[in-house]
Amino acid sequence: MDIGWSSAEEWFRGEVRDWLEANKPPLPMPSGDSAAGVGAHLEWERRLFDAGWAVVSWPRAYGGRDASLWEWLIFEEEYFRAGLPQRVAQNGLFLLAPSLFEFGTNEQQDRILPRMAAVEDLWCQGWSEPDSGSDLASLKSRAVRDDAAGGWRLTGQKTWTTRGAFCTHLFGLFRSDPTAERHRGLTYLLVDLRQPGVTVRPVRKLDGDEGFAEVFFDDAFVPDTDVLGEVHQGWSVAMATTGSERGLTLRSPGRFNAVVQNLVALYRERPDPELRGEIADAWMAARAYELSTWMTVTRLADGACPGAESSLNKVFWSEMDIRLHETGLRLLGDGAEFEGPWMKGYQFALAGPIYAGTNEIQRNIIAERLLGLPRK
Amino acid sequence: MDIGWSSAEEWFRGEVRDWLEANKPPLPMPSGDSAAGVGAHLEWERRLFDAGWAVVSWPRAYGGRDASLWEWLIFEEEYFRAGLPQRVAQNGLFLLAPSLFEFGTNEQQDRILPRMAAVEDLWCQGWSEPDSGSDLASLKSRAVRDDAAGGWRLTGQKTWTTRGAFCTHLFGLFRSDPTAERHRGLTYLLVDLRQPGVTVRPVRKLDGDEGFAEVFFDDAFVPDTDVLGEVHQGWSVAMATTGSERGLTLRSPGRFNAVVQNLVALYRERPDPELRGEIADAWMAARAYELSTWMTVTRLADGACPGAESSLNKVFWSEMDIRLHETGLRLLGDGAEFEGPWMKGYQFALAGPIYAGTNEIQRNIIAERLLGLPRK
Amino acid sequence: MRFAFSDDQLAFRDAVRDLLAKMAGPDTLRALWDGDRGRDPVVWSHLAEMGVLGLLAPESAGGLGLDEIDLVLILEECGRAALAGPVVEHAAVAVPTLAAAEADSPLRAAAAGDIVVTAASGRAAVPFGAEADLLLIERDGVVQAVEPADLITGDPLTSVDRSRPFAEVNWSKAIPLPGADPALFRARAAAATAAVLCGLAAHLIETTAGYVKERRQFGVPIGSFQAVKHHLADALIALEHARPAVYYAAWSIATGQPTLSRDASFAKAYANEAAGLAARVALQCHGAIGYTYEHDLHLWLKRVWSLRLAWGDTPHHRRQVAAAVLH
Amino acid sequence: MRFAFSDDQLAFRDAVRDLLAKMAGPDTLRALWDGDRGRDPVVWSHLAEMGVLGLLAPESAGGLGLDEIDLVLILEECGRAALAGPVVEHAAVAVPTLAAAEADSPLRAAAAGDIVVTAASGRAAVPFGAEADLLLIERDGVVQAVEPADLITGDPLTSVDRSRPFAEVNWSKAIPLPGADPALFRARAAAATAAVLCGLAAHLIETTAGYVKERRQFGVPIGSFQAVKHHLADALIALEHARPAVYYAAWSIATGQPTLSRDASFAKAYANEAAGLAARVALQCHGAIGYTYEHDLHLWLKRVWSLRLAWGDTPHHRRQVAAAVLH
Repeated sequence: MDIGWSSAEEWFRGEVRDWLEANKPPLPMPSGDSAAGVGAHLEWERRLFDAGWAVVSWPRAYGGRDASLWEWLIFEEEYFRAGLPQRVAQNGLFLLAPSLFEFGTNEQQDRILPRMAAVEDLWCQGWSEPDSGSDLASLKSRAVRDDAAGGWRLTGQKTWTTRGAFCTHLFGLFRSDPTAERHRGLTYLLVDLRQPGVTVRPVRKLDGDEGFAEVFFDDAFVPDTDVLGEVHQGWSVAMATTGSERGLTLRSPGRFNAVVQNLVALYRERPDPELRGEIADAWMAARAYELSTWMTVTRLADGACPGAESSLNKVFWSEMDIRLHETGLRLLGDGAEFEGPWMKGYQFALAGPIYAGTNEIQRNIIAERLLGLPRK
Repeated sequence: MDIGWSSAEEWFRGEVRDWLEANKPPLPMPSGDSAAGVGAHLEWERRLFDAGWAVVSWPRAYGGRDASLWEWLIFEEEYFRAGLPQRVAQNGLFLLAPSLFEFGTNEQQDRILPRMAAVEDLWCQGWSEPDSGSDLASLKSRAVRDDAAGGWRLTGQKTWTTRGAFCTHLFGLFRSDPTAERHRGLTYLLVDLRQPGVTVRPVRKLDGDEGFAEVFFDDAFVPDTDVLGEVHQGWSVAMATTGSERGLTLRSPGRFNAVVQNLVALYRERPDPELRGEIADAWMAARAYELSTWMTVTRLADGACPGAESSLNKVFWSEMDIRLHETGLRLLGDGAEFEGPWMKGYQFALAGPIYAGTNEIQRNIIAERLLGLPRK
Repeated sequence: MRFAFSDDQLAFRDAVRDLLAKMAGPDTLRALWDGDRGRDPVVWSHLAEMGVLGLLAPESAGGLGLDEIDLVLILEECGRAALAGPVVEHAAVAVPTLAAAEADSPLRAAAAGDIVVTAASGRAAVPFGAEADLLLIERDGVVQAVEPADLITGDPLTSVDRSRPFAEVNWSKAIPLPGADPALFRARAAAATAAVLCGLAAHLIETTAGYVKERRQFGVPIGSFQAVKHHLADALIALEHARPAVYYAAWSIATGQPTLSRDASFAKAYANEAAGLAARVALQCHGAIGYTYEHDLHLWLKRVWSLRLAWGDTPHHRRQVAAAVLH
Repeated sequence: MRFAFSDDQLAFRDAVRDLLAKMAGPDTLRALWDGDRGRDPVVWSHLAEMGVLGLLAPESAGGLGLDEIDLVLILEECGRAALAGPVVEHAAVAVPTLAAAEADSPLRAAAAGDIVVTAASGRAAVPFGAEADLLLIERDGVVQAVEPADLITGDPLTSVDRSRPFAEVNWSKAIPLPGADPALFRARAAAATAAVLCGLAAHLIETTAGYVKERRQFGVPIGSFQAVKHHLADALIALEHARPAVYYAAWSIATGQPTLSRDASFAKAYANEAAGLAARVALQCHGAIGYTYEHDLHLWLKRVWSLRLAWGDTPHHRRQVAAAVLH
């Protein structure tokens, strides 16, 4: 056990902090989930890329810095401490990119990753369908072989596609073998949304922003070069990705530390002795999440794979996020209902126990895979 | 809506209060679940009977006062307000007696009820078996027809029989038709435990008192006159009884009001501003339970039958009871672990979510019967 | 002792339920969301006709001369329908306050629905202020009347529930209303809002139960999963233990009990928590489908979030109860 | 940056686990429950031989010269086995306190296991007081030494955990121990007790998971019911987020961080709640079978109830954390 940052890591932190302080856009930014706001985010994230901060843990060839996972944590910590918003590119960066690094061909990596990092392409996730939410393996959107054209023809519908209305590309699962059932016979495809066979309909989220979309496929085309992994083996490729979403990468401890930092500031503005204990709870929860992440990163650095343990984290952070925002709302008292960052953040937090596998599904996974309880 | 007590009811309350004040035994009494303590309880409950307070809502012929349900509530309120303990006779009074009133023959009522009220006979409940807890319908103890003797021969085992070690009689379900499955082919039998074919082994509860028993039947005999309701129809008779256990009768609001009264007194002794809110929570919970009981009693007085609504009450009071005791323990601070009424009461409260149908089963009932959710 | 409603009271409730089902559906509510008003005049005039707005006014002032026990079930229906508009403020707070203050002329107008009155306590942000003809505001222990001309113009505060438009008050021209008891004013409002919250919770539980029976995943209705069952059971347990508190508070106010402030605080605290839990459970059981603006669910959720804060949040009312219990 | 244990540390933990599994099973514990002692001398001498008791003492004093990071996993094992005896007080608190106070002679004796030392803070009730050779007690910011002869005789206090006998101290003859930092004294104890609580929680979760796989109702193992799965999942989530706090507190004390008091309070608060939840879940999932004195479950439950209060309950440590965060 050797807790603490090396001088190289501290130097890295200083570099991140200084650059962000000098370059960050006026805050708060407009919502990145709204048509009106997304442009400012794209611009900001391109500036991050230009300075080499978009994807610090990626190879330099793709715009990264070959940073360690620890340095990535430091970057995230500083990024959110500076009050900066979550990235509109995040679903590509955190969900697709790990699968591309693991399953992609060199050609795919070279072609896709730099444009993703530069936010030239913006990727959305195409898992859910109207009848396939928690039960992802029941999905029905089809990919039909087109040998003549050398690719696949897509029909069907994806839904709850985060920021789909603003994206250029979608990664998703499609049923390529109509005779196979459940998680067999699915293929992981990379789809260009800018083609005639694709219709994207923006859908407003709970908070009114156009952060969701329905994506309709009517004879859309995906060339063979945009199949990720083996044909019909999409499930195992996707599971690597959902592992990332549930666990470490999507929700860095820095996000919650920043919320706690804001809570403490709010408490100082509006001290309420009855809520002191909730401030302690907030700090402890975010700290527990951070320390638990440090243990996970140590294991990953030792070569372990993230497993069902990520379900423990996912339930914890998603319920913590709601509690942190509830404390913020309580501190605001009867003014909490008016538009502001805490009510906005609360609504965002309420999605946590639903997406990336509902918390009910996560608890099943914990009980079955970590404690060995019987599935049926 | 006409809330408030009539002058007759107030007079009744005064009479109860005065008599209890003048006649109550030294408090606190030793545990009625212990071999050492049960004697004092039997003596006290006989004194209650002699003065006509044992079973106020029963007919005068059986030792009662023909009191209304409202008067019964008043009696309970005053009984617990005086610091008096739960009755060792309660399982007979509150679980068997309602079934006897509904399903018993006149001969059975005349023979059994007065002795039960006078605590000459002490009744325990024989539902659970080692392999049949939540899943009561799976029970295996058998009743075999003995035409020559005019009755039934019992073999098998009952367990977690509350105060079984001190009881003279057991009421329970036995499988009378070996070819029938689940809740069919069961008969409700009234068993004299003082016979050679019965062995009672005391089992200590969580708190160390001998409040449980295992009851073994090896060719024990029950005459036909001690079958309650129709042969093989025991399930429906028993369900009427478990309805009572879950709902109104076993847990009168007076019990929890008394706990809150003790909490307020403890708070005054050891005020802790951080725990003021918990005192409010305790008062509100007990009050909600009381008001909800008043609504139920009004419905019953109007002729309604207690239904699945009793599951709402059961979950509420059992979880409230734990919270009330947790607040008491918190007020005691680091002295809470030492022997005393709050730690004893906490351990007792922990049984609440388990017995009389676990709270998991109750929540299933609420969802399925009150909200119409599908069983499978 | 009798803790139940009369057949007449239940029949009046059913009539209001039918009216609101017909006249005040989600489309009406969405139209208000898209505008800057918080009240549909057609629905409002029907309520006036039925006597709801003047229910608490004496018959001599053109009201029904009924009491808070008659009103509580109707307020629950307003919650069930997520009815927009100052029904609590007008019918449950302002009308009896004007009656107590013997302000005959505005009382008659309010009872008939000819003027709209709103109400608030302790804060400058007043719901429906900009569309009211009269504002009654309790501040520092005094109930005061404010004319619409005395509102601060400029950027209005935007509630998360966009069907509850707020206005800000300029206190300088407020006129004290003699004869209005400020504690009773607050208790009326808290208890009435609690009734609305119970109705919101009931709608959320019922519609979610309906949804999970239909929605299938893994080849079965998701309502067959024990986790979903237990979420909904917990919400129903909370609601069914909040309702008695709300009904009792109505009785306590109607009969002028000395404990009416405590009883109203208890009702509001319990209704707040029951509705808050129902909102959480409803969203979780709907999943992503409920997390959209297109689905009607959010209209109810946001009303809950707004009304939980109106007339005292849970910490406030918990403190009031603690003070009463530990006096 | 590395937040994990070394192979040596894990191997030491495994050795202690094996020892306790062999020597300190429920029968040994029940024997203590039936008597008036809180420590089995045979198990205790094995711990001394393995070096556990003097782990924190320098090698020059006959100890192992290891640190709190080495000790924390061993304390977790003591919790897993519900080991009776003042391991926290002796090995985690008294030994390093005596070392800091340069009390060489008792330090050597304690490190070797020749004397038994117990410890307490702020209260006159001292666990294992009657069977200790020396008592270290923090009171009013001073660590003081008390001889067993200075205990109050008479009716001892009876803990719900009968394997934790308490004695009462007569303060008049206490002697201040110079060189002992009272804040560090308390932090050591809180963090070490937190480790024991994590071990208790781990045992409760594991044995309950084992039980629900075997116990059948309705024709299936009860562990296949989603309600049971989710109870146990919640307990595991709490435990796996308490453990990092406990390990960090050990590191913080071992390396003398300025935040060590805050870190220890955080660890104790989280371990208290994780163990409390595990106890509730374990009992509920065992049902009536677990609600008996014959079943071993209650031995673990009552240890949890006792240790949740030892060295500061959750409200206390929450206040400490709030003070540190809002300083």
